[in-house]
Amino acid sequence: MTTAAAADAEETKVDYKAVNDIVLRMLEPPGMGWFLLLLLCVGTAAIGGLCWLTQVMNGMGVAGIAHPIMWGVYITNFVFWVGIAHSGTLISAVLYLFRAKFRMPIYRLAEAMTVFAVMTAGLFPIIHIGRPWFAYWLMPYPNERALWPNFRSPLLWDVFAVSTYFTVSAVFFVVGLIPDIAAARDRATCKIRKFVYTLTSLGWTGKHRNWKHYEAAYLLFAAFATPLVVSVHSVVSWDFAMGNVPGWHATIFPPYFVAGAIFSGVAMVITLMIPIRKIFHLEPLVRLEHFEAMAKLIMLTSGIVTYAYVTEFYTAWWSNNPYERYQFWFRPFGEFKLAFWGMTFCNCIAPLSLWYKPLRTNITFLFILSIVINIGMWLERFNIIFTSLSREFLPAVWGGYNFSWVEFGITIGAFGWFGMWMTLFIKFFPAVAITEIKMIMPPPVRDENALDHH
Amino acid sequence: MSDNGLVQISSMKKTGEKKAGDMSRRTFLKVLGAAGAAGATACADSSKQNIFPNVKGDNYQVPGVATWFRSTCLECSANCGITVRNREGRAVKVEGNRENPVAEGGLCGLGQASLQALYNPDRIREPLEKVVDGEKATFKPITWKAAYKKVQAALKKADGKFAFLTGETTGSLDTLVTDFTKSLNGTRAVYDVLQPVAEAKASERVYGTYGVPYYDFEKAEVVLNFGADFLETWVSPVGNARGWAKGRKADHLSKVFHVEPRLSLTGANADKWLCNKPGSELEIALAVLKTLHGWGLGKNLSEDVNGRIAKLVQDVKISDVAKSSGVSEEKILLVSKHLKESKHSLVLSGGAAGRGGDALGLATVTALLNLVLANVGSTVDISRMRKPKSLIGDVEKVLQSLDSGDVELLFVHGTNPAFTLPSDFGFSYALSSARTKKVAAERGDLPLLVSFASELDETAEQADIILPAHHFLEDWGDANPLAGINSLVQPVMTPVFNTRSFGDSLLTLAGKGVSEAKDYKSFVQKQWEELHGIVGSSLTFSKWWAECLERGGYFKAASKPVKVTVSKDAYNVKPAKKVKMTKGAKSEALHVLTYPSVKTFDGRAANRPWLQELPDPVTKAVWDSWAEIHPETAKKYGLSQGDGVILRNYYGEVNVPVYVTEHVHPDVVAVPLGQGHSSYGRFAKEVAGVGNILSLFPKSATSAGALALSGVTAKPVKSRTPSILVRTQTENSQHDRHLARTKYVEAKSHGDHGHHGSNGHHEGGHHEVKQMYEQREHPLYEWGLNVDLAACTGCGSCVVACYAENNIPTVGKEVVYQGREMSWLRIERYFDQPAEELKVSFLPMMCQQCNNAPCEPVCPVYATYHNEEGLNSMVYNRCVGTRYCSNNCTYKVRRFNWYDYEFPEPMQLQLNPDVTKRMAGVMEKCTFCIQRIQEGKNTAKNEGRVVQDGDIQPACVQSCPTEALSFGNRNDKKSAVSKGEHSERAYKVLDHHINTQPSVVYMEDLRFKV
Amino acid sequence: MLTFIEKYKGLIPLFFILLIFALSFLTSHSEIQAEEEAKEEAYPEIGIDEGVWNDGQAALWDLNIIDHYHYFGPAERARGYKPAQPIRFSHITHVQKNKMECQYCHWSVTKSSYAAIPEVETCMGCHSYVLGQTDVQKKEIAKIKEYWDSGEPIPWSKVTVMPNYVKFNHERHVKAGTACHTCHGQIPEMSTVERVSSMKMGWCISCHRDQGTSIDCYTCHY
Amino acid sequence: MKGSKAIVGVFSYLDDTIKAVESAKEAKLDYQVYSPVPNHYLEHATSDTRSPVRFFTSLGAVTGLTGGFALAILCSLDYPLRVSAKAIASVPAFVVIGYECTILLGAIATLTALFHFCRLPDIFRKVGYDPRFSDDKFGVVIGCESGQIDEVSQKLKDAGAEEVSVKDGL
Repeated sequence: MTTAAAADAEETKVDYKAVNDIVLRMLEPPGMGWFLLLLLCVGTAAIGGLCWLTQVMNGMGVAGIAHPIMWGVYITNFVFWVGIAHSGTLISAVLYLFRAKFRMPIYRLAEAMTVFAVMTAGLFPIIHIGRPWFAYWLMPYPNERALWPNFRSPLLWDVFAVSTYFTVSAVFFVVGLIPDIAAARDRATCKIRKFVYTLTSLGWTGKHRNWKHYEAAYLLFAAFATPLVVSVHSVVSWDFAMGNVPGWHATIFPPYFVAGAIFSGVAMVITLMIPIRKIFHLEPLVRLEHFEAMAKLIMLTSGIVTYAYVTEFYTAWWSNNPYERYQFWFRPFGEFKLAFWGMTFCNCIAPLSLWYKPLRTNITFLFILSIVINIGMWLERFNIIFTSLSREFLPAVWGGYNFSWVEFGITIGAFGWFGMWMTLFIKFFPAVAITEIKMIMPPPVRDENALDHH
Repeated sequence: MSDNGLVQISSMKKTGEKKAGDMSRRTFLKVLGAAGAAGATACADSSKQNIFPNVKGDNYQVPGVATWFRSTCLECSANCGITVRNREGRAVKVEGNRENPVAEGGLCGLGQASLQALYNPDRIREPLEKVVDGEKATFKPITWKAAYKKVQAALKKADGKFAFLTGETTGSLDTLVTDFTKSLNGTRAVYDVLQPVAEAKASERVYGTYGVPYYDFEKAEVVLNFGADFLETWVSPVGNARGWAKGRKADHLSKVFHVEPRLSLTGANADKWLCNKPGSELEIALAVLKTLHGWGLGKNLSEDVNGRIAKLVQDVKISDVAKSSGVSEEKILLVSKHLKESKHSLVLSGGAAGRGGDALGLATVTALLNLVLANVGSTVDISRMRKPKSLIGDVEKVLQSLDSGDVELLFVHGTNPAFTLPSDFGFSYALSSARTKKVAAERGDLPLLVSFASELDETAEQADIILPAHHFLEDWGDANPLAGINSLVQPVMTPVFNTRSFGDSLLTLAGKGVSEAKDYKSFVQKQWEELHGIVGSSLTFSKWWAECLERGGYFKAASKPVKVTVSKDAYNVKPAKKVKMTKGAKSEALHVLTYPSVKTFDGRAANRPWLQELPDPVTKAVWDSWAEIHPETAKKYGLSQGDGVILRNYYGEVNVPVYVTEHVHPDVVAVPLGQGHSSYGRFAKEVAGVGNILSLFPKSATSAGALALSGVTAKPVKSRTPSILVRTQTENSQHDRHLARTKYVEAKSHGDHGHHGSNGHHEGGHHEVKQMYEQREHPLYEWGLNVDLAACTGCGSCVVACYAENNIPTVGKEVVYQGREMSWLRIERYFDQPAEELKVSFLPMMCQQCNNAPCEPVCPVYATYHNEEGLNSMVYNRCVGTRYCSNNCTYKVRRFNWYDYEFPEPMQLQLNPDVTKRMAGVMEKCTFCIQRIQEGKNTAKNEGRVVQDGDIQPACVQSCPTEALSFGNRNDKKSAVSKGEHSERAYKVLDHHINTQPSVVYMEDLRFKV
Repeated sequence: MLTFIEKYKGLIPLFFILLIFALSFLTSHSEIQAEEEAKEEAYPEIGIDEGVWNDGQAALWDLNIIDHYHYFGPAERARGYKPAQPIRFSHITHVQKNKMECQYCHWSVTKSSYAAIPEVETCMGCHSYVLGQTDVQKKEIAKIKEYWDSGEPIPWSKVTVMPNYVKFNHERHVKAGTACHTCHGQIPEMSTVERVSSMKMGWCISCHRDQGTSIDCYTCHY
Repeated sequence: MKGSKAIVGVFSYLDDTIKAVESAKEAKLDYQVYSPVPNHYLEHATSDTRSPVRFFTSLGAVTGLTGGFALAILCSLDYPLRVSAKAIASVPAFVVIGYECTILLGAIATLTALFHFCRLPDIFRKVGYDPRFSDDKFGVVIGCESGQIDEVSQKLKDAGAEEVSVKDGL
């Protein structure tokens, strides 16, 4: 889109009613395209499910992981999806606290992405473990074995962090949705829809006292979600940093992971937002300036991530630790060098293009770049997990890795699973925050100066 | 068998013979369920269970308590003593017998894997008869009675046209077979590829007595070895290794010079491996002899001998030898110098390198060297000889008779000529020709070949009737491998299948013609009654017999001095580089060298999954055969790792994967013996893709009358299909990480043991590191393991012991290729210097039971934690399988159950009921054999004391042929491990870098600096 | 409907709790199978679970809900498992009436981790002469003779089925003075042996804690 | 809401709405504003106190913090198993648990408080609510007795209500 077109969008006058019109139009009965998309997503998810079934029936052996690379695609996917989740919370909570107005039109989608990405991420530790039917042993509950989980394990921290993250972001998401569902309820003509929205909006009517509590609570949620988002990816990074594997054991991991998560998450938001904006004609609400703001966020986080990569190499060299040194020699020049250079290109070099404004404001370019970044971030996790594990302390047990079709199927299935929720969500609930957009709009007044008396 | 008279030795030290055979087969199988001892079935819940108590009581068997039986291993002709653990009527573990002097308690992998022959799913379960139905010949079960009747009929008709082909036999069985053959006017031949016939014959020439002397490795300060794989399969590998290790640990540090065109395990353990041109061993030996003789050694010998030796070596030019052998003049002189300066030395020849065309010549010069060095009587004991009977000439004679129709009935037991005889000998051809002749003589319905094999090997497949013999663990018998060693074989459990003792079968077939004995057991007893008379024991025979059973035999070294008489043949030695190949020899082709390995021996071990899965000590390959090719040669023939190579000569061709290594002479392609079975059970057949290397060998034998294993030539051609050699370790270098450390010892001359120079990496080795956390207190016991790298040969016996003790499944080639072998204990092998100054390090790596274990805090469910006794505990049933522990394990010793592994029936009977069989999805690792620790503590508690040093031995420690491993309580300052810990050689792997505080202490390897 | 739910929504959790209790009550009493036994021999005064450690319960919070494992797993692993035996051997007759010692039959209990079930030979030691008075007794004793003659072992049903990864050592417990009934209940009071304790890990642990004995995992799991 | 009747005024403009609220406040009448969006001015006009949700939040957060640490420490002490020479109750490791529990319980407490103070779910009591109030209209509902209907209606009309209707109050 050119700048002229952007200006056009700017000029389009949008009032309260128009917001409802534009957003709730998205909930109109779906066409064939939507059903095909849903079928595609459900189908892919089902393939993933079947692959998992195969794995449960036969044992973990059907996956490609093997001694010494005990963590593989599943944990890569876990970190990847948790990372995706992060930008949602960042956009909805952190930017809320910073009063960044550009968040308003995109935050609902970003937050839905968060919840669904955590739902996807949360599956992977269970898919990954050898005896998934005992996954509940990680929960501290009184049991007939008189045993408790080990609170010193980073994996248990993960259980707490991810479940807290899921709960809090789901609450934040749902609370934000309530007034919008009420709006949808009031517009709904279909009886079933009306009934469902009546229930799910919990009878929200926008009473002035409720708004007072609502705003107070919303601020508090945002205040909780902000440290949470930082802690969750830090905890995820500690899964690695707490290990003694050369290439894992680094203090830089938490900030590096958080930045990486935001980086990939923003890219994912762009990937999702561009087609949705196009399909549902949201241009008046989601404007070019919003994309540009996100592009700038990518520039920032890409810089942080690049810095972290360089620091890792520097630390390895400076530490004079032979294992670390070998590891960081191995990454760019060893067996998995393609992954390393792919990562470097996608995460460090490609985003540099955004310094050039015409590219930064080109929607097509942004869409392509966001996908490149997503690939790059997946490769980053691959690098951290696989490459480090393949070259550890004892040369006798250095090993390699082979993908298996089961892992591939489950990875694809995760995208299907995530896509399925997204597809369902955009047709059933307002995917753009009606209330919040209205909040940044000037309220309708009879007398422009009347409000100033108060 | 109605009377299996099991005699046990147990912790209660009961002796005597059990009266009635009260364990019927049914009860043995069902008694497994007794008191839930079926323990070893699965980790998973099995809900409804039944208990099957014995029908009749058994005074010696308490459910849940193991009984130990002593016996003798008959897997190879070394005949080490064994002790077999029996639980609820089934043999579950074979260990060495400390009281038997052959191996003094050590046991090799093959001996331990004898259980897998016993429980082999492909064993012949009942007598079989071949039924020819048109083109197809199948085996049909037949009753014992009918089978005997048929064979007896054939025996009656055979009338002297009878031959008996056996493996090496000693003791009563040898007597019985000889008597049996004699009674029928038949011929008897013995065939065993591995027998050191050349050495035995050379002894006859030089020392005057036929046989392989007993070599005392402990005493020898310098060992010059021409290719004898004395740490692997040669003569008595476990005994040799034990002696060698004692010499290594002693303060004179025996130095080993190994001359062989390839790096064998023995070569890898030598201080200096001299890579010679194939077939040049004799020249080198002569050069050394010349040097030593020139220096005036051997002056005490008679003038005649001296003169003849001088004559023998007069034409030898050391510089020429150096040129043609590839071993430099300085090295020859260096070796000679060390030999001269040592008080006791030892010169050996044998193995594959010693089985070229001039084997007898080499063995003779070797013997002369020993004579010149005055080793006879000190390190070479000619009063205790092993006398191999396996002469290829005898076998050829039998084959000729078969061919000509002079043999109409052939009995085969304990040998597999269809596989271990090169096809050029025409075993199958002779059989079919005999068969044709028999049909012509209208005796075609009578069996021609009667096999007593207990497994369907290549020879048994050609048999007309198979009378499956008991496995030696089910049978009575004895062995007399060398003078003074009379060891007993006794059944350690009721037979698994419907088989019969070989001796019983022979006695039944012979009727009363051979012996009065009613069965083989009484036959053996009769033989021992004679021995009893000779021994002159004060006990009555039955008491003495019981005592011998408890001890495992009667051992008394005969120490008669034997006079050395050198025959004139001894000086008739001419170097001949190659085996005479009757046809198609081409000079440009490579020398083929084939050698027995600890994994397969001559092929008899190919049906043992433990050994197939045991990584070859040097190449680390599993479930395969391979061709060792030098990089230059590989380049010349366009071969690389991952290719298959077809070795082709006139006699046949073999397709094997390529293993490119610098550690082989460029003129040589070395292939291990024993793979490529077309029969012999599922495990052997799994490696059927590669050919039997012996098919390249011609009929012509070595000068000693044994089969040649070296010197044949073949042309390598790259195979069209790639062939991946699965190896458990692909990285050869330590990358300067100082994992397996070596201390170099410089000894200047005799008496001066020199100063010990280490390679000097002691960072954090001894000084206490400041700890962030308060260290764990271990109030009573702190278990520790010491590994003396100076004694470790890397043979893998401990690995097999671990598989056997801990119910570790073997997973097969495919799964190992994926990196999913289950071995709890691996031996890391590093090549660190360039080939010229090669240092091979072996580093046994098991769970280090770290005090600061990185695996423990990362487990979210406490499936692994640190217990009060210093153990890094692993609780299988708590494990959910996050595998974080394995990632975090510095030593990568944790194994994950990727699948549920099945033990094919009846192999599940071997499972140790004291160890949980793990299910899919859980992690497992070395536990220091916690079941043994618990048992030891239990016994100690019953006796009201604490556990003492030596009470508990994990399986690996117990089995180690060289006693390189020791286990005990570090809190006990007097224990062996505590003492070892304070040795100046002690260090802990990687501890200086990551402060894991392992409980396993290694002691630096000791090497003589050449 | 909605108003109804609206009104009583607070009661929903209560309903589920009640449901679980009702289920536990119903199923625990559905396994009554001992009409014949009741006819033959009445239970004496003391209950079969008298003296059982912690009443056979795993832990304090174990309000028979978690412990009744058989809602989620096999009945063989739960209290009250009482399988039918091939021979209706009665401990009441043997131990209570005829005052036999436990170790007369379960002889290996002080020698091994396993408490042996007696050989058929042991049964025949008496039952060659003792042939029974009532018809039922005669019938059952005749069965032993049949097994003896055929040389077949008696396929007793295992009452205390433990997973294979649990290594329990009878010898150590008996030598430490643990009474049989601590785990097995008042066997002399049982005509058909029944599992009276949960034998869950928490149950073992609670006693080990009480006695100050090892609660190291390696004590039982390896 | 006090009173048997409820008078509903529908407004298009925010300033009108505020006027209506102020007149209701003046008359000491019980009122209820429905708005599609929270608004600072409206809030200022209607509210007197700050929302008490924050007290619940801090209560939840403190409970979470102590509970998280207590859970981790007590569970570790209940079955003490040493891992890698680390202390049984190794507080640094438990910071994560305490931290996450703080947030979890804080958020849940906030949600509970929100539902409590907003009387949610509140599906069936919507006196005077009009679907347009979630769209672009503002609504002011004033509770009164039957006698005051006209007076109150007039007040709303004066403030600028586009529509005024009378509903039965609760």
